Amino acid sequence: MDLYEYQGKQLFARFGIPVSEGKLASSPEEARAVAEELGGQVVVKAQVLTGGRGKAGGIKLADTPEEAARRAEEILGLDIRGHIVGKVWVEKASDIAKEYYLSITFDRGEKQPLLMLTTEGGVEIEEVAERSPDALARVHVDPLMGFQPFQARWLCFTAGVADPDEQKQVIGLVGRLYDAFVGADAMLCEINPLIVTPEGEVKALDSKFTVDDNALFRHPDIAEMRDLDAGEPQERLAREKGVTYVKLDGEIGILGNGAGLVMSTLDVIAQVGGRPANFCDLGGGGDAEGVVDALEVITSDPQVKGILFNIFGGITRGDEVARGILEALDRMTIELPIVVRLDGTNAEEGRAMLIEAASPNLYVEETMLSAAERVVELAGAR
Amino acid sequence: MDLYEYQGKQLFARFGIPVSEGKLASSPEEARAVAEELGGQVVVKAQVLTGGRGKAGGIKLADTPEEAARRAEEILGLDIRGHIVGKVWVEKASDIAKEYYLSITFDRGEKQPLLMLTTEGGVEIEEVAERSPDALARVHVDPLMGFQPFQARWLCFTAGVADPDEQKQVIGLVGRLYDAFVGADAMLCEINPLIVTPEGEVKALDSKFTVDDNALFRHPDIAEMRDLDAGEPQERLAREKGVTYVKLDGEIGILGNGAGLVMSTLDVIAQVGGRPANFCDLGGGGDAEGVVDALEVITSDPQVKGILFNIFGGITRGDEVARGILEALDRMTIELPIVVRLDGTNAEEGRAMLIEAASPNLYVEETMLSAAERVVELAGAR
Amino acid sequence: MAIIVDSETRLVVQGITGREGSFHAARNKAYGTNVVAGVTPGKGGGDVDGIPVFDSVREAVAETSPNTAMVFVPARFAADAIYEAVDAGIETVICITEGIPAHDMLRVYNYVYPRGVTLVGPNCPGVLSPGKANVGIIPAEIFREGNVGLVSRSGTLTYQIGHELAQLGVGQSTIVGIGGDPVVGSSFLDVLARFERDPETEYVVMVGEIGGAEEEKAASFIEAEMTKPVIAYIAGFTAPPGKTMGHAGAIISGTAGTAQAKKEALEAHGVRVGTNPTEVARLVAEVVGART
Amino acid sequence: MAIIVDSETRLVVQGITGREGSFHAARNKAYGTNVVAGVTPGKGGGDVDGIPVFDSVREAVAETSPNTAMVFVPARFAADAIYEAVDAGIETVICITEGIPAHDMLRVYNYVYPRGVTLVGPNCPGVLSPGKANVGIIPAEIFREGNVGLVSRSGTLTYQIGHELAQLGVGQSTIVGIGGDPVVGSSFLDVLARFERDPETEYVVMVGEIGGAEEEKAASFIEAEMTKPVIAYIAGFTAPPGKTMGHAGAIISGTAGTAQAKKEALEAHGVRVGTNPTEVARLVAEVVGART
Repeated sequence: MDLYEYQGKQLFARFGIPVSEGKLASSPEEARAVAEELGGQVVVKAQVLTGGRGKAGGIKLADTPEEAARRAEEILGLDIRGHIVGKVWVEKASDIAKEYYLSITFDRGEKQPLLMLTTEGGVEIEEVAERSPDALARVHVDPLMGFQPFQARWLCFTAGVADPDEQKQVIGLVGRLYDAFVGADAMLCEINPLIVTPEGEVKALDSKFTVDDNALFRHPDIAEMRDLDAGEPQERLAREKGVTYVKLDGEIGILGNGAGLVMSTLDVIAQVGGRPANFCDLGGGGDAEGVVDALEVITSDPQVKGILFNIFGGITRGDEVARGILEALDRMTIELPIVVRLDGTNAEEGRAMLIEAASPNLYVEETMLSAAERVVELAGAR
Repeated sequence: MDLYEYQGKQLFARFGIPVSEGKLASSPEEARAVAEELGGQVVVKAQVLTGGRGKAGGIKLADTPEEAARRAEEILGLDIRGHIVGKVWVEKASDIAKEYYLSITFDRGEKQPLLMLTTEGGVEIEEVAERSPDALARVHVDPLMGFQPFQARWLCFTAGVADPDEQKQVIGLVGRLYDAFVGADAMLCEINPLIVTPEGEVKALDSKFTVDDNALFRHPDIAEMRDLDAGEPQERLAREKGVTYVKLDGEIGILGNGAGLVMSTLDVIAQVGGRPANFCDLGGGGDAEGVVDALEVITSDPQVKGILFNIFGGITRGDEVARGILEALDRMTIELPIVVRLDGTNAEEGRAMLIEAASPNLYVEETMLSAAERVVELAGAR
Repeated sequence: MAIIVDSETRLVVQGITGREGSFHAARNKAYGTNVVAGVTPGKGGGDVDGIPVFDSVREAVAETSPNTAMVFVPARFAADAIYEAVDAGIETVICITEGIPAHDMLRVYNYVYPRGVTLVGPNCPGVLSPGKANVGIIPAEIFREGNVGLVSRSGTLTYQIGHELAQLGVGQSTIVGIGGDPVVGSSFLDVLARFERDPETEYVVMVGEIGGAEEEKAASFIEAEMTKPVIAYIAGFTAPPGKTMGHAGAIISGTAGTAQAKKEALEAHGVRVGTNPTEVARLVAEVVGART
Repeated sequence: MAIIVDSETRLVVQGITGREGSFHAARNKAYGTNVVAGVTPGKGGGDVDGIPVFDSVREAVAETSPNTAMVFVPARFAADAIYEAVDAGIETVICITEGIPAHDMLRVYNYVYPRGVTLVGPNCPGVLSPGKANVGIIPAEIFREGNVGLVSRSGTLTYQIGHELAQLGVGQSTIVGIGGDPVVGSSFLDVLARFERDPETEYVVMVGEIGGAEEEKAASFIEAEMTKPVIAYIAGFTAPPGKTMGHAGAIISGTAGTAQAKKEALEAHGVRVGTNPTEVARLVAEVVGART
C-alpha cells in the first residue's frame, strides 16, 4: 500500500524524523486558511500516488494566502500521469542549501534491508545510479543485528557528507528511518530530497512510503489511511469486492487462478495479437461467489470486448469455476463472448457443465493457446 | 540495581502485565487513606530489598482502613534480614485459586535469557528446583530471534497449565514479561506468585526486578527509582562518592585495585585469621582523589581497626596511590594502622614516598601475604 | 534421490487441524508421503486421518522423529511456527501459508539460513518428487516420474507447464514451487544448485516472472556452475511498471525486473527461453530428445 | 604459536584517539605488537604515534589489512564498534571497554558467535603473548616467555599471579583476561580448548572467581578433554551472597556460584586448586618442576 506524501510525513514525524509544518486542503478556500495559519511563504503540493509532480505543475510556491488559494485551484483536478489531484498539502516553504537522497528498500536478493544515501538528491535516483554510481552510498542491514550507527557513518563518509554537524543529524535520521521502516512494516521509505537548510538543519522535504499489505493487521491506523477513492473505478470496485485486479489498457478481460498463470495468459493474449484489459487472479479458492465478483469487476470496464477464463485446477476445482460462470450469467446480463479453458482438478466435469448450459456467448476451448486465439478473434469481430 | 516490589509492579503495568491496584504509604495514616480509597480488604506489604517478608511478619491482610493503619504501624520500622522497613505497599487483596511462578533470568552459561514457569509457585524457586525439578519448565530465548509464542506454549504444556483460557493469558503474559526484560535492560524479572483468581484471571501478585546498572543511562526514569536511603550508611556514602564498596562484618578495612585482587585479598585476610570489614575496589584509575574518597568511606565504619592497601599497578600507578594515601593522611585524621603493599607500575617510587613520609601509623610491606599478616596483627593489638 | 523431499521424508504438518491443513495432510499421505505427525497447539492427543496430533513440534519430534515440516498455520502465526520447527531440530521446512508479513520473513530467513535449515516458501505450492513424496498442494496427477527438475515462482503456471510436458511424454525428478513473495526461503540459485548435484535430474526448467533480480542471478549461475541444460520461461511481458501482479514480489520497479530484461540476461548466458508454456515445453522436449 | 594474539597479529585500535586508546595503542606498539591502524569516526586522515587513523574499520581494512581489533570505545558505543569490526571482516575482537549494558553484549554475542569470530571481553585487560604481541592493558613487564597458559576473569589478580610465577621462574605462553562481565565473548572453556591445541602451552592456570557456573563447566571439560595439567585458583571465599563484588558477574545467587562450590567441583574433577595467589604459584612451580 502506497501512502501519500502527507501520510508518509505523518509517519516520519511519529518516528522523530523532522518534516515541515503543514496541513491538508481539498479546496482553494482550505488552502488559503492553512496558508494563513502557517504564515509566510508556503508550498502547495499535489497529493497523488505517482512521481513527476513537479514537472506536471503539481508543486507551487505561494507568498500569500490568496496566492496559495490560486495555486491550489490550479493544482486541484490536475491529471498527473492518470491520477486526478483531489487534495493538496500546504506546508511552510523551506530554504534549501543542499539536496540529498536517503532511502531504505527491501533488497530481495540479499534478503536484507538496503540503505542508500547520496548527496545528489532531488532527481530520480535511477538517474544518479546510472550517471554516477559511486555517488550512491549503499549499505545492507542485517535484520537480526538491526541498524547500527556505524552503518550510517559509513553512508556519510562514502556519500561525502562532510560537515560534522550534518553527519550527526543524518546519522540520527537514518536510525529513525530504519525504526520507521521496521515499525511500520514498510517495503520502502524514501526521502527525496532530504534537504539541508542554509542554517544547517536537515529535514525531509518529501516522502515515499510503501507499507506491506500483509502486515496491515498490525497497523490499523495505517490501514485506515488507504484512499478508497484513488485509482481507476474498476480497481475501486475490485477492492470493495476483495478481487485481485489490475486495470490495463486492452480489450480482452482475463480471469485465471494463480498470479503466474494469469501473467502468462496476458502474454499469450499479446502474442496472438490481442491486448489484455486487466490482470485478475481468482486465487487459490476460486469458488462460485468469487467468480461472480470477478466478472462484475471485469465487465464494469467498458473497453472489454471479450473475456477469457484460464483455469488450471489444483485446489481450485473446475466444476466450481464452471458453476460460478453459470451463476454469473444467470445473475448478470453479459453479452460479451466468454471463452473458457479448464484443466486440472474436476476440469472434465466443469467443461461438461458449460457445454450442457449451451449459452450462446460461451465457448469452451481445450488449450491455453487455442483459447487465447479464440477470444481475440471473437473480440475483434465486435 | 534491585527494585522494590512496587517499582517492579509499576514497570510490569507499563508493559501490560496485570497487577493489583495499590499505593505506597510511609505512615499508618497514609496506609489508612490508601485502604479507604481502594475499599474492601487490602494487603499491607513491607517494601524491602530482600526476601522472606512473609515469614518476618512483613505482609498482612486488613479488612478495614483502621486495621490497615494498625498493620502498617506494625510493619513500618521492622527489621527484615537487616533491612529496616520504611515504606509499605497497600493493595487490594486478591482471591487466590492457584499460585504459579514465572521468571526471566540471564543465563550466563548459555548466553541467552532463560524463561522458567512452574505451577508450584509461592515458595522459593530453589526449593521447587530441588524438590521437583520436572515441575519447573525451562526454555531459552535466542535474543536475535526474540521471544516467540511457541516458547510460552511449551512452558505451559510442560509445566502443566492445562486450562485453555489460562494458557492464553499466561502466553500473553510471558511475551510481555520478555518485553519488560528487554525493554528495561533487566537482569532478572520474577513473578512469584503469579496467581490465578477463582474467576480465572491471571496476575502478578509480587515482583522481583533487577535492572542492569550499566544500562541505566538508557532509563533515566528507572535510575530515579534508586532509593538513596537504602542499605548501610557506609554504602550510602560510597554511592555518593562513586566508590565501589561493599560493607562486610569484620575489622580489617581493605582497598585494592581490581575486583579479583580485592576478593583475593579478603580471602587472604581470612586465611591469616582476620575478618574483612569491606570490599573496596579503586578500579582502573586509582588516582589520589579516588584514594581519599575511598579512605573516607572505609574509615566511616566504626568497626574498622586496621586498613590494608593491596595495589598491583597496571594502569594504576603506585606513585599515584602513594600520593593519595599521603594526601588523605594530610586532610583527615586517621589513627588506624595502614599497611600498604605496592607492586607493578611505579611501585618503587610509591614505596619510597611512603617510607620517606615516615608517618607513625603507616607500614609498607613487600608481599600480599606479609601485608595481610601485618595488618591483622596490628588490628588485633588495638 | 530427487531433491528436498523423497522417500526418506518424515513429515510433520503444522496446523493440521485447520481446513486446508487436514485436507492436504490427508492428500499428501494418500500419495504415499510418510506423514508421521501433525501439530496444533491445544489439540494434542487427537488424530487427523490416522495421523497423531501433538501440542508442539518438540513433542512431535520426540515421539515420531520427523525431519520435514509443512506449515499451514495462518499468516500471523506462521513465523512463530517456522521458528518452532527449527528450534525443534527440523531440517526442512516447507511453508505453504500465504500473506505472511515480509518483515517477519526477513527475520525468519536471516535466523534460519545460517543454521543450515532448508526453508521453501512461504506462499508456495510445496515440493513434489513424483513417485516418492508430495509435500504441499501440488496436484500430483499432472506430473510423472522423470529426469527434468522444475523450479518455479508460481503454482498454477507450474501445473500448466507440467501438463504440457506430460503431453510430450516428459517426466520430472522434483517440482519445487519457491513462492512469489519478496522474501522466500529458497531462491532459484539454491534450487538450481541442488538440481545440479542431484543424480536423478538431467535437465532443469526454471519458471520465472517479473520482479526482483533472481532470474538474472540464476543466469550467471547457470553459465558458471551448471553442467545440466536449463530451459527458462518468464511470465509478465505485458505487465506495466509499478503494479503488483498478484504476487507481492511480482512488481516492476523503475527499469528493473522486466520480463524482457530477464529474458535477455538468460539468453546472454546461453539459456534458452520459451515465450509461452507451450513453447517452453516444446523446447524441453527438443533438448531431452536431442540428448536421449 | 601462542593463542589469540601472536606475531601474525595485525591490530586496528577502535577509539584510538581517546585518552586510554592512544596511551595503550602506543604501549602495545612499543611492545612490538604490529599496530597497523586506528579508527575514530571523523578523525580519519590523522595519526596517533605514527599509526594511521581512519574514519571506519572498513576503510582501515581496505588500507592496512588488520586481522584483529581492540575496542577502546566508550561503553554506550561499544556494541556498535564490535559490530563494525565484525562487519568489516575482522576475525578477532578484543574489547577492553567496561560498563557495556549486558543486553547489548547478549545480542552481540549471539550475533558474533555463529560467525566464527573470536571475541574476548568486554571489561577485560586483553591478551598478551609474551615476546610476540600485547593487545590490551596488561603490564607486559610482569610476564616472561614460557609454557604456562594463564586465563583469568580478573585483571590485577592475574598480574599478581604472573608476578608470583615470575619470581619462581615460570613463564607464560599467553595470558588471556576473559573479563568479569555476565556475558563475555570467550569463556574459560573456549580458552582452555585453545590452550589444549596450542603446542607452545604445556600447563594452564585458570583464575576464577565467584558467580556463574563457568568454573564448574570448565572442571568437567578439563577432566574430559584436556591432556595438559591445569591448576586453578578461585577468589571470593569470603564474599557474602547477593552482593556484587565489583565485577557485574561476581555475585553469588542463592546457593549457586560460591567459591567453595567451585573449588569442590574442580577438585572432584581432579584439578588442583590453590587458595591464595602465592599457593597457586607454588603449585604451578611444583607441577612444572615435576615434569621437567
